[in-house]
Amino acid sequence: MDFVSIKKRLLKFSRSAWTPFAAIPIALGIGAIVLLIAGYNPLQAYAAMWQGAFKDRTAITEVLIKATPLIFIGAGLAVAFRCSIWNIGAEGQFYAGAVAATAVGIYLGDLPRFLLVPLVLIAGASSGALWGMLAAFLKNRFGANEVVTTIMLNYIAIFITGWLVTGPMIETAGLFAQTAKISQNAWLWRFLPPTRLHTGFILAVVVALVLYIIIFKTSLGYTIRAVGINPEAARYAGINVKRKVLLAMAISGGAAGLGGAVEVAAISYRLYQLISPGYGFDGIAVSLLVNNNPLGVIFSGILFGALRSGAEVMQMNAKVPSVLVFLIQGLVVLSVVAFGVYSYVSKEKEE
Amino acid sequence: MEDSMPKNNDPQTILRMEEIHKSFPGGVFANRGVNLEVRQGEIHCLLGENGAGKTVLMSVLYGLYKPDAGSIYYKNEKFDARNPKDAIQNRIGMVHQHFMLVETLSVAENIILGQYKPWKVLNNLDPVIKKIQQMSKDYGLNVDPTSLVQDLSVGEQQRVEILKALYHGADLLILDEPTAVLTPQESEHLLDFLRQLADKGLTIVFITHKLEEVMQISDRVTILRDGKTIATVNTKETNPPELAKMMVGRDVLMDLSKKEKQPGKIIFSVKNLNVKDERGLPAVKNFSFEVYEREVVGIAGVSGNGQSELALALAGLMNSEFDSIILNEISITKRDLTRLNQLGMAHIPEDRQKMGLILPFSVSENFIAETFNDRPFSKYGFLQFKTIKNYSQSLVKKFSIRVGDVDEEIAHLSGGNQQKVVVARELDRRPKFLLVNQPTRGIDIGATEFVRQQIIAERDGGAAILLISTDLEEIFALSDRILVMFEGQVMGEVSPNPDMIEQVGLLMAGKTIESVL
Amino acid sequence: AGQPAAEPAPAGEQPAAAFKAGLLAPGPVNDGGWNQTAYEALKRMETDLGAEIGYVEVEMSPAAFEKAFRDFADQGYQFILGHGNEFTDAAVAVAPDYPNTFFFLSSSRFYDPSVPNVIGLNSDSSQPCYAFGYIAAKMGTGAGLIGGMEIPPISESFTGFINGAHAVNPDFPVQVTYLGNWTDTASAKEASISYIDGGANFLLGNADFAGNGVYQAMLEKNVYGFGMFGDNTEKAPQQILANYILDYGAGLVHLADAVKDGTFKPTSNIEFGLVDDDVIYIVYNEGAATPVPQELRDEVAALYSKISSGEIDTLAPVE
Amino acid sequence: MELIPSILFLQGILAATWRMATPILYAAVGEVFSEKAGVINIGLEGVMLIGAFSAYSVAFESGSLWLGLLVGILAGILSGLIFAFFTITIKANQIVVGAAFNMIGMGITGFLYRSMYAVSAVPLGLKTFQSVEIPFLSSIPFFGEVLFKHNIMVYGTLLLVPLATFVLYKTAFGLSIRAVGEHPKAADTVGVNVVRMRYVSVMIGTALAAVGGAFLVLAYADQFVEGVVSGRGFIALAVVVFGRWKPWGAFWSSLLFGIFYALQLRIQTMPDVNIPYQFLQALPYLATLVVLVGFNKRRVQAPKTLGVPYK
Ligand SMILES: Nc1ncnc2c1ncn2[C@@H]1O[C@H](COP(=O)(O)OP(=O)(O)OP(=O)(O)O)[C@@H](O)[C@H]1O
Ligand SMILES: Nc1ncnc2c1ncn2[C@@H]1O[C@H](COP(=O)(O)OP(=O)(O)OP(=O)(O)O)[C@@H](O)[C@H]1O
Ligand SMILES: [Mg+2]
Ligand SMILES: [Mg+2]
Repeated sequence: MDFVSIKKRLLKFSRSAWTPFAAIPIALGIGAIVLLIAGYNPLQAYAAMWQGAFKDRTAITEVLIKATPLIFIGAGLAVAFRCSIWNIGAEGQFYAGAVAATAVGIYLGDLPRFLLVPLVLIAGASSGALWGMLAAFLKNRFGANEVVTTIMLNYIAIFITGWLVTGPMIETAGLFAQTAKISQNAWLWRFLPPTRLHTGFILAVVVALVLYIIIFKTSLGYTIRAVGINPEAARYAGINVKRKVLLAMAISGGAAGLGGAVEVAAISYRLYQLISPGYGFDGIAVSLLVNNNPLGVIFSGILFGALRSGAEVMQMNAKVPSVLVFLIQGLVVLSVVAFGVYSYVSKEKEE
Repeated sequence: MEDSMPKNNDPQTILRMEEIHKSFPGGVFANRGVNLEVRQGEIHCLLGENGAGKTVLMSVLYGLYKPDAGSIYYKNEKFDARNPKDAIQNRIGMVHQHFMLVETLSVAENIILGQYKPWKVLNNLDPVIKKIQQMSKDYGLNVDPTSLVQDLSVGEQQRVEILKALYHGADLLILDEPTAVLTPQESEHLLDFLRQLADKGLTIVFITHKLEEVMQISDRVTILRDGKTIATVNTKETNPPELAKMMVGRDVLMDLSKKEKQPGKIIFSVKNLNVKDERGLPAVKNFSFEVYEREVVGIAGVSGNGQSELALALAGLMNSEFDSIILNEISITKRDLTRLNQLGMAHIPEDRQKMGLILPFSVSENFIAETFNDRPFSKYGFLQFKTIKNYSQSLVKKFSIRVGDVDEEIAHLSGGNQQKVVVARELDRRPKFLLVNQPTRGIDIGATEFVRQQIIAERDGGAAILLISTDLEEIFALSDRILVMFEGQVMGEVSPNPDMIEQVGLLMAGKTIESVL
Repeated sequence: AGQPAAEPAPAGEQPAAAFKAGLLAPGPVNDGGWNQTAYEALKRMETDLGAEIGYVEVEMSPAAFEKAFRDFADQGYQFILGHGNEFTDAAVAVAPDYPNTFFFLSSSRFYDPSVPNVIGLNSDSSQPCYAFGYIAAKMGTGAGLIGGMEIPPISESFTGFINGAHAVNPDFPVQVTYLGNWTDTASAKEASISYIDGGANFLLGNADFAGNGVYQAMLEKNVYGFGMFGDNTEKAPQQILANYILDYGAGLVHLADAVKDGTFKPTSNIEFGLVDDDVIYIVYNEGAATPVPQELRDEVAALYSKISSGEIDTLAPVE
Repeated sequence: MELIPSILFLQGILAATWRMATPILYAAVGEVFSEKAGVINIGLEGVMLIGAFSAYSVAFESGSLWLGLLVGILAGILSGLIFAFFTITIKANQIVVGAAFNMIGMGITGFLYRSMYAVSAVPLGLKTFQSVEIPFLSSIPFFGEVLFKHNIMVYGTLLLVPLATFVLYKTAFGLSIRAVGEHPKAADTVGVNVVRMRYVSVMIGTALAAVGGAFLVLAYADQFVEGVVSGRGFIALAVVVFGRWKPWGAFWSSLLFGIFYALQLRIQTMPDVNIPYQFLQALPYLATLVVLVGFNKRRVQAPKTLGVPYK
């Protein structure tokens, strides 16, 4: 590959990756108007938000920690969406992963670390993958629309988790609706003490990278994209469409499940009823924001992590309700969309 | 020749389009100063290669596109349709190249769509249905207004389109390649019908690639090339070679030189193939045939008689039952069907956009649609972009496909060039057995000529070829033997002797071979 | 109109470093229930102690908890309340880094001498609810208990209620419904109606926001009920017989005062019960259509001392 | 179980079924319009929240439920306008915009609720729409309770569904909507304004979603709380598919959902049932899955251009 084409590619990539960032000011601007109307000082609010996300090394690592589950989920969803499967079920798949990881982390707790950590992660990934494949199976076998089935499976996964932590898996003391802590041998390494930054974040980045390569550089990814664009043509080309649907959902669910496992093994160390505050739904936006590009997901995941992280400090110090962050997230998505269309139009004109 | 165009306010002139310019974002100049003059009551053919700008010109007239420049006079007044509604209200009807029918609605619903204010209650469609039935009788169109469009054959849908235009009230009727999807009989019928309409005073603009049709039906012809008017001529004063030359800008070889058939061994044979269509009804019944080395077997038939199902079944894309299928002395089982590709079969599908191509993919990604998993295009599961690009560039050159860069999205190519990509990809695999379905449907003569030459070259190179086409001219031009298909069955075999055309037509209509010969 | 943006806490005669108290709430602080209780307690520290206060409705993910604790502690907060047992792990992880900060945990019985600055605070809702159950069984035909999710502060209050009711009549019909969330007022109301259809005429909701649906059902179907965690009389003025007031503020202000003065030296976790009659108490609604009769109030008062002395175990396992 | 209690049990469930189905049904019928025209709006949950909040705050401030409902509808229409602008005019991916709407709905209603109804304010309850007992009919045993003792917004669904069916299948407008979702170009060529049809359909969809949200605060519980919609927007999406993109289909599917929801709440009230409550709660969702799979033999296709921008 010659230098010019490398440069062109880099330019193209950075353009697509930075679009969300370019759109942030618009979203913040609209947010500021809402803040003003409600009687807050937007500058103060945003200053607090910035502080919360970036004031020092710890704050930044916390952003990365928050971004971790979003990157896992978003990168997986990018694969499903590329295959034109509208997986709204990452939330449930995340739960499935967290549950399996916890079970392994507790019940196989005596295993040595070098065995247990991989086992926990594999358990999470495969459990999430299975939960995702269930929807794919229903789609393939019965033609059941995945938007519906994945929504239903979300609820079911959450209820099963609720049952497990109030029933069979409740901690031995039996006091609270939570499981016992997983064995220390299952904990992921926090490599930058005293911060909590853990290997799970690295893993998320690696997963995003690998999924990027799979989607855009391998023949497997070629088939997944082909199925997503034109299943008829893909079938004609000898691609087994149903198998790809199953595979894409397995990858998507697997990544979400891995996210759940990492959340347990690196952060919470045990399972609660509500282990996810809606990561699965945020993940949809995280992926679509960067046009379902798994590499871009790293950026958009961090963006959302920073917004969330900052919002809490904004509430602490500027007394602005943190729910506002949902509004800002939504506005970011809309302005990215508008921005994307704008830059597309201007690009067309250039040519 | 442009000088010969009648000047202003000729009472005979119903439509005049002057210096029409229309471009699209991305630098496509579809119309670059087109002039067209149509006289009251004539049948006026518009002729031109793919992408010459015919459809765009008519779309401008019909209010679908706004021209960049130019003026239109219709019935001696400046005319400027902002949308199709304007056109319809001014009694312009258009039958579009791709059917504009909503399949899930009934015929009557399609016909009245857009005719009323939104709040109009359509509780009782009986009067509409009656009127359609009456019209359908008057025009001899035989259309049932209550059936759903999705249950109609292509020919019937075509009639619905025409009826729709007439129902809306048309003084000027535009038909964009209406015969591209019709059988010879249907085409014949349509042409007769249009003649009758014209005799009643209707003005018709007729777009086609088929020169015989032009000669047969039109009063005058306007030829477009590259978005410009080349000429308008009286049909009586011209001939097909001249028309072809004006279209393409060079002489066109109209007949194919084909070497004598040199029969070899059997390459492909099928015994008692049965296929059910999507609704579960038998579409192909006990179909048996064999194709020899260096031979083209043509399957003629009216569309909808099981040809699509036959092709899909053989390509392993549709479930089927059979006693035996043998390719190159290998007996194929049901499971193997999907692997036929690897065993030496190539398939040019009937609908390139639906099956042959993945539209948002690039040209080069489309070239590897079937071989993406094989070396050298893929190593250890990784695509080898450099190899793929080189390979694509060589194919583009070899098959003279007009495209700037092989990384360009294939959607940006013209229909003819898209078809060339499919043909190039399939032929480059040097297939033992080539299954070709409607290879030249809707592409211009230049491209048609090229594709047909390639098929013949492949035959001469030793391949066995099964050609399915509803275009009898094509069947006769290419085939060494002809099988006629009717309602899923073989009605008989005939040789491609031009004297046999009538018999083939009768077989296609369901007559038995005994009664025909 | 919104609250004024962050203004410095009324400094007054505060010492150089203002006393700061922070709250991690697991849900919106205006929920009219659990979270609001804590928020009001925080406000009390502001008014009574001149504390500088801050709160955060923390994202319900364990990842967020530790960060929120640290954000407060880093800013010099000496008193931080994690309002729920789910904050325990995070508090324990953070506490050793901030020896001068006290981390309090609601609905927790945590005490561990090795992390002496993490203290569980349990306000025993089962005790007032025991009294409610007792009243219901005396006055009613059956009771329905509607909870958000099955977590100890909820289930313990229900256990108390059932024990109280069964103390009067072991066959008194009383059942528990969980909604599975804290927001679905409509389902809460529908669950209440189910109980009423089934013959119950007492309702108790413990579901934060969703609890509003239970009050709504009392009002509409005219059945008895109780208010939880505060004075909810206005939501069903004729129907609510009594409110359980959790004046968390009263309890916390004490503690905070001690923390502020540096005199807080805990040796165990802290339990609030009926015995702390400024923190947990019951207020009868005199305006109810059928107020609780005086004899019954006397009986209930008698229960208080038995509960406080431990003679009655309000948390005894049900069946 | 004895006969009488079991009839009462059934009666209670059936009466609750319709109530529980109502908010979902409003949203689902609206979404039928939107999807028929080719636009899928997964932001229903957010729009319902916006409808609920604006209806509540106006009803609360003005004291008029009807005014609240009206403003709720207007807010829904405005949301639809914005949604349509992004998905139809800008041609953005409909799923992205829908996801954004869910966030915006959650954020803006939560934020405004905090700002406007600060902690420990005055009583925030409304006087909700009361049950209207239909004379005579409401005293029929069993059926009276099940069918004739509901509030006006529940009865409204009886008007809504036939009306929606009529509009979709018996008017030129409905014909255009159906055409626009199947084959917009065809509609375009006969003079149907595709963009306008899609805008209107989307706005009908969001207006009705807002009604569904408003129902929760004006006619069920008596005040807005954050997240009050509690997933009903997502259920409505499922109901549309399940009801095969038809108003009556949506009607029966939401009733089916309602009945399982009512059933699980009732079973929880029953003594001697020791099923973990989470399983009962999963019942409606499981049932939807099972029915979807079991009864989906005759596949009904979604509108052909669902999710695809025109041109
Ligand atoms: N909507 C469009 N956007 C961009 N380019 C277009 C569009 N429609 C047509 N074109 C381009 O305009 C040119 C003329 O197209 P047009 O459809 O008029 O050709 P045509 O003469 O009808 O060809 P054919 O015989 O294949 O139907 C082509 O190059 C085509 O690619
Ligand atoms: N919006 C568009 N942008 C770019 N290219 C377009 C656009 N719309 C149409 N085209 C291209 O314009 C060409 C003209 O369209 P048209 O349908 O007339 O194709 P065609 O050349 O006539 O082929 P066919 O014979 O298959 O109809 C096609 O190649 C199509 O891919
Ligand atoms: Mg054309
Ligand atoms: Mg064409």
